Amino acid sequence: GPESGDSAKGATAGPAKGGTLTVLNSDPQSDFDPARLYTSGGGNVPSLVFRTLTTRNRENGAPGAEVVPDLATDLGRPNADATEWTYTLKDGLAYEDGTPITSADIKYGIERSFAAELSGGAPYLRDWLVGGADYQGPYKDKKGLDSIETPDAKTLVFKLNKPEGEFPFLASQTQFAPVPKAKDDGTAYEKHPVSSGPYRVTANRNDGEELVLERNPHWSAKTDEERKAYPDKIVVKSGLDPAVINQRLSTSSGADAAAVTTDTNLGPAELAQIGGDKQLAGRVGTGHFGYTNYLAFNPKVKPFDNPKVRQAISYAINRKSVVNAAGGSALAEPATTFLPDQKAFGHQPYDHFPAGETGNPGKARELLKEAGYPNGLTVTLTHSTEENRETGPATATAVQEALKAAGITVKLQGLEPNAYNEARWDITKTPGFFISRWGADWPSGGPFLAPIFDGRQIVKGGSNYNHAQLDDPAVNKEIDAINKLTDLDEAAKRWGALDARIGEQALDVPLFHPVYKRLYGKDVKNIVISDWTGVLDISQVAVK
Amino acid sequence: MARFLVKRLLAAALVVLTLSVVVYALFYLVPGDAAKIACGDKCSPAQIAQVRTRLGLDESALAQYGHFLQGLFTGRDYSTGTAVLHCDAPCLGLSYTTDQQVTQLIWEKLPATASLAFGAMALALAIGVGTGVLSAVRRGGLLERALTVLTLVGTGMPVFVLGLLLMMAVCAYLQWLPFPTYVPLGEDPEQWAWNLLLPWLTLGLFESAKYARLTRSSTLETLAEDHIRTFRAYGVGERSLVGRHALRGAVPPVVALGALDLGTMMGGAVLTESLFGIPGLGKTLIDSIRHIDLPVVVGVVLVIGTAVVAANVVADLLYALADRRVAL
Amino acid sequence: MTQQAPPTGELTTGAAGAPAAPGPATLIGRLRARPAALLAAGVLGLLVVLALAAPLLAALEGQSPNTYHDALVDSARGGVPYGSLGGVSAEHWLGVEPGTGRDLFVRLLYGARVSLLVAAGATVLQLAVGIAVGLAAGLGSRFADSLLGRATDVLVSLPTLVILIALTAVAPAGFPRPLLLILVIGLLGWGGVSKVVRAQTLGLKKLDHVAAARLGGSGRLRVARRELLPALAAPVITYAALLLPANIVAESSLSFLGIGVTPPTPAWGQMLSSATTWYRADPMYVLLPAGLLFTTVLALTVLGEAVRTALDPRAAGRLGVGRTRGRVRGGIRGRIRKGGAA
Amino acid sequence: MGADTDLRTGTDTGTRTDLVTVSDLTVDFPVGEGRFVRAVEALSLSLPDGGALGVVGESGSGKSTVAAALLGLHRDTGARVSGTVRVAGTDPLTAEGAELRRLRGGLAAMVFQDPLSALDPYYAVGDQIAEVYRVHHPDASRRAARARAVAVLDRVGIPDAARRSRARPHEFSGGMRQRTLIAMALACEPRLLVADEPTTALDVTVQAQILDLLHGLRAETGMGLLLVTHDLGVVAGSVDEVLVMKDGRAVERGPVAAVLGAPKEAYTAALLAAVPRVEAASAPVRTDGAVADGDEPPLLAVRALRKEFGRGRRATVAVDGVDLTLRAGEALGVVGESGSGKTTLGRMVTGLLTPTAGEIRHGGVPAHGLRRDVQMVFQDPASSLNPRRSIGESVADPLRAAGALTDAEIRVRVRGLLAQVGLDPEAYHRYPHEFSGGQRQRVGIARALAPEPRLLVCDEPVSALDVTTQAQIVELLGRLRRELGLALLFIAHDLAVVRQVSDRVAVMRRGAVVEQGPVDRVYGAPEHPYTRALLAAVPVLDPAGAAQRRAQRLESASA
Ligand SMILES: Nc1ncnc2c1ncn2[C@@H]1O[C@H](COP(=O)(O)OP(=O)(O)OP(=O)(O)O)[C@@H](O)[C@H]1O
Ligand SMILES: Nc1ncnc2c1ncn2[C@@H]1O[C@H](COP(=O)(O)OP(=O)(O)OP(=O)(O)O)[C@@H](O)[C@H]1O
Ligand SMILES: [Mg+2]
Ligand SMILES: [Mg+2]
Repeated sequence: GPESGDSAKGATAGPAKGGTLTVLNSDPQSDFDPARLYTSGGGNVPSLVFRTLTTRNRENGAPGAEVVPDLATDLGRPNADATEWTYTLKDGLAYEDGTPITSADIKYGIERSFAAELSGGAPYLRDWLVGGADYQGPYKDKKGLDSIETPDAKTLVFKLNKPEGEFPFLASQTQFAPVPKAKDDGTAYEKHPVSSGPYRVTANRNDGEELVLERNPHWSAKTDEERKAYPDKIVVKSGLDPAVINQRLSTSSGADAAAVTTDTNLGPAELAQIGGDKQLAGRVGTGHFGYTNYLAFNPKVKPFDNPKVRQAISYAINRKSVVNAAGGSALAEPATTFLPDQKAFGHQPYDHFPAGETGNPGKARELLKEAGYPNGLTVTLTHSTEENRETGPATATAVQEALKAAGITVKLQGLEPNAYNEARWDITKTPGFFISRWGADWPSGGPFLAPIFDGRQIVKGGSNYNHAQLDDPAVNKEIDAINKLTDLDEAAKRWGALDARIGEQALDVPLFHPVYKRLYGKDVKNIVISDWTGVLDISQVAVK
Repeated sequence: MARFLVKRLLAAALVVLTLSVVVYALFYLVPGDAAKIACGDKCSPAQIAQVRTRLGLDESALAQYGHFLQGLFTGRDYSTGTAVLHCDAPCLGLSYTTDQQVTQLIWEKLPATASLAFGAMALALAIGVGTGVLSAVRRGGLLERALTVLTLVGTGMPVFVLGLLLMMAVCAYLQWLPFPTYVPLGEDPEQWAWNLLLPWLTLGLFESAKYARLTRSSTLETLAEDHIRTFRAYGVGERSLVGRHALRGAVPPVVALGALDLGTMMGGAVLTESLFGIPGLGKTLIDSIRHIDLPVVVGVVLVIGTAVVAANVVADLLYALADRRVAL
Repeated sequence: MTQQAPPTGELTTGAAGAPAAPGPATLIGRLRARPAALLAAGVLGLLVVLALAAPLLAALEGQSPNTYHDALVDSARGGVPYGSLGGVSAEHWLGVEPGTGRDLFVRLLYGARVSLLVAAGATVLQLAVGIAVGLAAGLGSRFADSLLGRATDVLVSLPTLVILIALTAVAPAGFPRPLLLILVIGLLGWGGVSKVVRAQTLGLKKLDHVAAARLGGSGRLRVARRELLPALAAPVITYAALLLPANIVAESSLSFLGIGVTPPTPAWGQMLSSATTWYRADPMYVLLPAGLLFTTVLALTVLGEAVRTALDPRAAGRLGVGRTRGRVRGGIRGRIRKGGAA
Repeated sequence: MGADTDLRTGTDTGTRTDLVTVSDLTVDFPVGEGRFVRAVEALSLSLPDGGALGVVGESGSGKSTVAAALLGLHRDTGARVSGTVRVAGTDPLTAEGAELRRLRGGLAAMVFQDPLSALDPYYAVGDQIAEVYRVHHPDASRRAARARAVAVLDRVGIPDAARRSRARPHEFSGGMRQRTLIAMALACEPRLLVADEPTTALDVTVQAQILDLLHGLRAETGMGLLLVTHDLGVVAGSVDEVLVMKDGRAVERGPVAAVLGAPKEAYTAALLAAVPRVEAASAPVRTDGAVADGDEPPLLAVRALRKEFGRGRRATVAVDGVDLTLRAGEALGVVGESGSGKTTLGRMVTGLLTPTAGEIRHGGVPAHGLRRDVQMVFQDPASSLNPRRSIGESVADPLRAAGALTDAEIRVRVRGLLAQVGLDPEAYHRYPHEFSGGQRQRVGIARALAPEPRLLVCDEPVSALDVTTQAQIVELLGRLRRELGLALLFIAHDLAVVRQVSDRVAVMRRGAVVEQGPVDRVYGAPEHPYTRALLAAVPVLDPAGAAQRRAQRLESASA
C-alpha cells in the first residue's frame, strides 16, 4: 500500500523542496486549455497550473474524496433549494504575472467554455446554468452569461435551472479556473495559459507531448492549503508505450528515479513479475477510482426484454475469469453493485442475483427455462476491439466462456473503438448486449447514477448513456429529491439506496471495479492517493 | 533529364492528389462521427452541433473536399475565437481534435520521424550490405549460414517484439543505455543520438535482412559477370574484385531500394515510434485515424505520398547516376 | 517430362544458347540434392499437417482451445500460470495461457491454421493481382502502362495501416476476420509483385519467341498465357518465398494494433503480441509462438532460396568461363518490394 | 601409354624454347547432380616465343576452355583440370599468390570476346587500365598509371586518348571497346596475348581494323599470340600456325597456309568447304512461280519507309527513306553493318513494328499490322523458341491460334512441317534445349512455314551458327524457295552468305539503302564506296590473299 501522506511532519527523511520530477505518461496533454479539459476534480497535471473555486481534498483514501475550497473561501453558500450558489474569493490571489485574480476572470473562464472553438469540457454547466443551453460563448455573444453574477471583484453568484446540491463538486473542474480576458487568444491560449497555481508552463512541445512546468513566483502557499509543490520543476513526457513506462519506472535509473506516471497502470505481466520482488512491490501505489465495468442490456432488443434472461445472465457470470481477464485480483475487484465500493458514493452492498465466485450456471439454466429457453439461447455480445482489458476482447471471451456453461452461446461482435462507442452511445444503434463502463466525474452517486438511469437523460442525437432507456417516474423523482440536498453525506446514503433498488431490475451486470496499481521511482516521496482519483497526487509528491 | 524530372513531378502531383481523394472517400465510409469525437465524451447534442458547424462537417463531402483543395492552393481563414487565423497555402486545415494547423503539426513531427528514418536506414544499409557482401564472398561457409540466420531473425520477428526485447536487454538488464526518450537534434545532438540509438538498432536490424539478401544476390550476380572475369584474368586480387567491382554493381539497386523504403518510413514507422515514444508522424497518423481527425490523416498521408513518390524519383535518379547505361 | 540425352554430337548445345529451363521433375530433383531444402520442406509440411490435424491432436491431449482454467492461474499475480514452465503438466503439454488458463498447445495448433491460412491466402492474392497488373502493364499500351504504374504508385504510397484500420472499421461486423485480413493484406501488398512481373515482362516481351508467337497469330491473352506466364514462375516463386513470412509478421503487427483476428480465435501473431509483456514472468508464453514463427520463416526462406537457385538456370549452368547471353536485366524496379508497416 | 614420359618431354621442351606448352590437357565441367561434361580431352599444343597460333573449331569444341586454362581461370570454379600447362615457365594450374598474379596479365593477357560485358560499366576505361597496370607495377603512382593508360589507348588508335580515357565503356563503340581491351593487355607488356574470339561481336570493317591492329602490335612488340576463333577467315591473315579442334580434341595442326590450303583431315576439309565465299558467283535459285512479271503488283513494295525511335533530341532514325520491291519467289538480301537498320526494316515488313512514315504494300494493297502470309525467322535460335514448350507445340501454335484445324489435323500437319525442314517428326514432344543450334533454327523455320506464308523475312538466320550448320540452313532455305515458291527478305551482315542466298541485294548504311541491284553486279562491280569498303574487309581464307588485302587497307587508310 501507499506510504502515509502525512510523513512530512516529523519524519527524519521527510519531503523537502527542490529537484525535478518527471512524469512519464502515455497520453499527451494535447488540450491544455482550462475550457477544454475534461477532468475529475481539476485533474492531476492541470491542477498544478489551474486553481479552481473548489478542489479535491489531497489526502489518502476516503477523506481524499471530499471537496474542499481552493480559490474560494468556502464550498459555496447555497440558497434554500440549492438553485443559487454564492462564492467569495480568498485574499491575495494572483496570476503568474502578479496581477490579481478577480471574480470576473472566473466568470470569463466559464463563459469561454461555451465557445464552439473551445469544446471538450463537461456538459454540466450548459445543463445547469440558467441560459446555458443557448449561450454561444464570449466570442460570439459578447453580452456574457447573466446567470453568473459578479457583484464585486471577489464575489460570484451562480444561478441554476434546478436544485443542484453537488455544485461544489462541479466547481472543482478546470472550467472554474480564472482566465484573464486580456490574455485570452482563443484556441492558442493552451500554449501559454496564465497560471494561477504553483507552477507555470515554460514549455509545451509537440502539442502537449512534453510539458515543462516551473515554479510560479506569484503563487503563495498561504492561500493554498492543498498543493504542496515540493519539486522545483516538473517535466511531463508523454506518448510513451505503457510497457516502456513501467519498465522505466521499475528500473528507476537516472532521472527515472524521480519519476511517476499519472495514466499508466501496471499490467498483469508486470504484476506477476513484481509479485516476486519485495523492493519493487514497495514502490507500487494502489488506488481506487470510482469506476464500474459492467454488461449492459438494451431491453428494447429481444431476448433482453425478458427480465428472466437478464437475471439468468447475471447468475451465470463468472466474475473470477472476468477479473482475470482484467489483470487478476490485484487489478480488479469483483462488483455486484453498480455504485463503486466507496463511502463517498454511498455504496450500499447488495447481490441480488448471487453468482458466487465463478458463476451459478444451474440457477441460470433454471431461469432460462422459465423464460422459455429450455435449450439455451444464442446472443451477441458487442465489445471493443481495443486491447484494453476493460471493454476489449479479453473480457468478452471471458464472458463468452462463462455463459457457455449456462447454455448461452455468445457470439462476439468486436467493433473498432469509434464504432463501438458510436454503437453504445447512439440510441438508435444500441446493441442488445454489450460491455460498457462508467466513471464518476466526481465522487458521488449523482454523476454515477443519473446519466445511466434518469429517464430525462435519454439523449437523442447525442451521446446517450442510459443504455437501458430506463424512464421510471419513481427513480426520476428520487433523483430530483437527492439533488436538492446540500448535505452530501445524507445525499450519499440515498444514492446508495437508489442503486440497490434499481439493481433489482437487472438492467446491467456489474462486473468489476478496477484497482489502480502504479509504480513510482525510487526517489519519489510523499505518496498521496485519494479515493477521488485513485492515483498519486503530483501536487503532493517530493523528490528530495 | 530535366524532361524526366518534370514528367515525374507532374505524375507525382497527380498521385498525391489521388491519394487525398482516396483518403477523403474512405473516411466517409468509416463509422464514427468526427464531430462527436472532437467534442469529447459526454457531449450534449447542442455542443456536438456547434462543433459540427465549426469544423464544417455539416457541409457536403464534395464541398468539404473543395475547401480542402482551396486551402491547399490559396490558404484558408479560421477563427481562434478572439482573432482570425490565416493558414497560409498550402494549408492542410486545422486538426479537428487539437485545433493545431496541420502543416505546423507535421513540421513539428517531421524531425523526429526523419531522425528515426534516416538513422535506421543508414544502419540497415550498413548492416545489410555488410552481411550481404560477407555472405556472398563466403558462400557456403559457416559464416554465411550464421549471418543468414541472424538476418532471418530480423525478418521473422515483428518489430515490436524485437524492439521490446532489445530495450529490455540493453536498458533494463545490462543498463548500458538509459531508456530512450526523444531529444530533438537542435536541442542536444549528443543526447539525440544516444536516445535514438536503440530505435535505430531495432528498425535497422528489422529492415537490414532485406538488404542483406538483396546485396548477397546482386553481389553474386555481379561476381558472375564477365567484367569480373576480365579483372580476375589480369591478376586483380579477390578483395579488390569484390570491393571495387562487384560492390559497385551490387550496391546501386540496394541503395535505390533503400531510398524507396526511406520514403515509406517518412510516413512514420508506426510500431517503432509508439514503442519508443518518438513523437513522429506514424504515431500521429494512428492517433488521428482513431479520432477520425480527417485533416491530420489527409495531411500526413499526403506527406507520406509525397515522400514515397519523391523517393521513387530519387531511386531512379540514383540508379541512373550509378549506372550510366540506364537511360532516364 | 523425362530427360533425354542430347542428340549425338551435340556437346555444344549447352554452350551456345540460353540455358534450358528446368521442368518440374528437374526442379524436384535439384531440390532433393539439398539436405537443407529437404529439411525445410519437411518442417513446413509438418506444420501444415499439425495445423490440419489440430482437432485430432486437441482430442488426444484432451483439451479445447477456448476453455478457461481459472484455477491454473494466480489471480493475485496478474494471472501468471501456477507451476514451472508456464504451467506445463500432463494435462497441458505446453502449459497454459496467463490470465485465462487456456491450453497453449491446442491454441498454438489452431493458431497455426489461422496464421498460415492468412499468410498463404494473402500471398496468393498478392501474386494473383500482382501478376495480372504486371502483365497488363508490361503487355499493354504505353498509356495503360503508365496508368497502371501511377495506380501502383498510389497504392504503394498509401500507408497500409490507415487503410487497414479504416477497412476493418468499414467491413460489416459479421465478415470473417481472417478473410478480411487476407483481402486487406493481399489487396494492398501486390505492388512489389506487379513491379517484378512488369519488369520481367518488358524483358521477356523483347524475346523473339514472343514476337514469333504474335506473328503466328496469337492474341495478347494467348501470348501472356503461353509465352510469358511460364517464364515468370521463377521470379514469382522467389518473391512468394519472401512474401509469405512477411505476411505472417504483418498479421502479428496488425494484432498488435488491435486489428487482427477476432477472439477467441487464436493466431500466432495475436498470441505473440499479447505475449510480449510476459517475457519475464512467463517466458514460455513468448517463446512458443515466437519460436514457431521463427521456424516457419526460417524454413520458408531456406526453401525459397533453394527453389530460387534451382530455378535459376545459371546456377546449374556454367560459372565463370561461359559467356552470358540474352540475360534479362530485371533492373531496380524489378527488385522493389514494399516494406511492411515497421 | 607412359604418362610419365609424356609429361617429361612436355616439360623439357616447354621450358627451353616454347612460350606455351600444353600437354594432355583434359577439362571436365560439373553439370549438377555430380555429373560432368568433358570440354577438352587430352589436348596438347605449344607456341614458340613470339609465334602466333590460331585455335579454330565449331562452337563448343572447347576453344575457350583451352584459352582459359592458360591463365588458370578454371581454378575454384568446380572444373576438373588435368594434364600440364606451362606459360613462360609458370604453371597456371598450381601457381599461387604473386606468381599467379604475375602470370595473369604480366606474362599472359587475355582479350575477351564481348567487349561490352568484359569491361566494368561503372569505371572510366582509363581507370580500368590503370588499375590493371598497378597490379603489375605496384610502385607506379596513380598518376603514372593513368599516363600509361592514355599511352596504350593512344597506341591502339583511340583518337584523343587523354580525353577519351575518362569515358565509360558504354560511351565507346564496339570497336573502340575491343581496342580498349587490347590496350589493357598491352599496358602490362605481356609475352603472350590470348585473344578469345576478339572480333565475333564486331562488323567486318571493324573486325579488319582489329585484326590489323593485332598484327601490327605483334610485329612491334614480338609478343606471342593465341587467337581463338570459329571463323577460318580470321585465322588466315593473323597467325602462323593453326590448330583445329572438334569435340574437345585436336583434329589437325600445322602452318596456316598448309592447313587451309590442303587440309589433311576430312573434318577440316568439310569445315573449309562450308565457308561461304564472297568471291563465288551465285547460282541463283530458279523457282517456278518467280516470273518477273512487270504488270502484276509486286508481292512487297516498300516506299519511303522511315522509323524513328524515341522522340525529341533523343530520337534515333533507324530506317530512313527506304524503297524496296520484292516479287513473288524472289530473294532479296539486305546487308550492312551493325545498327544500320536491317532488323528494324525487317520487323516493319512483318508488321511487328509500325513505321513512322512511308508505306508498305503487300500485293499492291497497303498493309497494317501482322499478317499470316508474312512470317519471320529469327537470328537467335535459342531465344526464338519458348524453352518451356515442346517444339511441336511451338510449331503448332500458329495453327492453333488460327483455330481452323482439329487437334489431330494439327499434329499431322506439324509432323509434316518438321519433316519438311529435315527434322525427325517424332521430335514433336522434345524441348528446345535438347536440340543443336542448327536444329533449333530448323524448328524456327518450320514454325514460320506453318501459316503458309508467301514471304519469309529471315533476320540473320545463320549468324549464330557455325559454318557447317550455316551451310545446311542456307541449303534448306534454297530448297524451300524452290518447292514452295517463297519470297525471301534475307537479312545478314555476312556478305558471303547473302551472296549465296539472294537474287538481288540491298546495302544499308545508317538507315538508308546506299546501293541496290542484282548480287553479281553489286559484288562484282560495287558502285558505292561503302560497298567497296565492306567487300575489302571480308576476311579471305587464303593467307597470301589476306596479307595482300591488309596491305591494300593500310594503303587506303594512309591515303
Ligand atoms: N562452366 C561450364 N560448365 C559446364 N560446361 C561448360 C562450362 N564451360 C564450357 N562448358 C562446356 O564445354 C564445352 C566447350 O566449351 P567452350 O566454351 O570451350 O567452347 P568454344 O569452343 O569456346 O565454343 P564457342 O565458339 O561457342 O565459344 C561446351 O560443350 C560447353 O557446353
Ligand atoms: N526499340 C528500339 N528503341 C530505340 N532504338 C532502337 C530500337 N531498335 C533499334 N534501335 C536503333 O535503331 C538503329 C537500327 O537498329 P537495327 O536493330 O535495325 O540495326 P541492325 O542493322 O539490325 O543491326 P545488327 O546488325 O546489330 O542487328 C540502331 O541505332 C538501334 O540502336
Ligand atoms: Mg568460346
Ligand atoms: Mg539486327
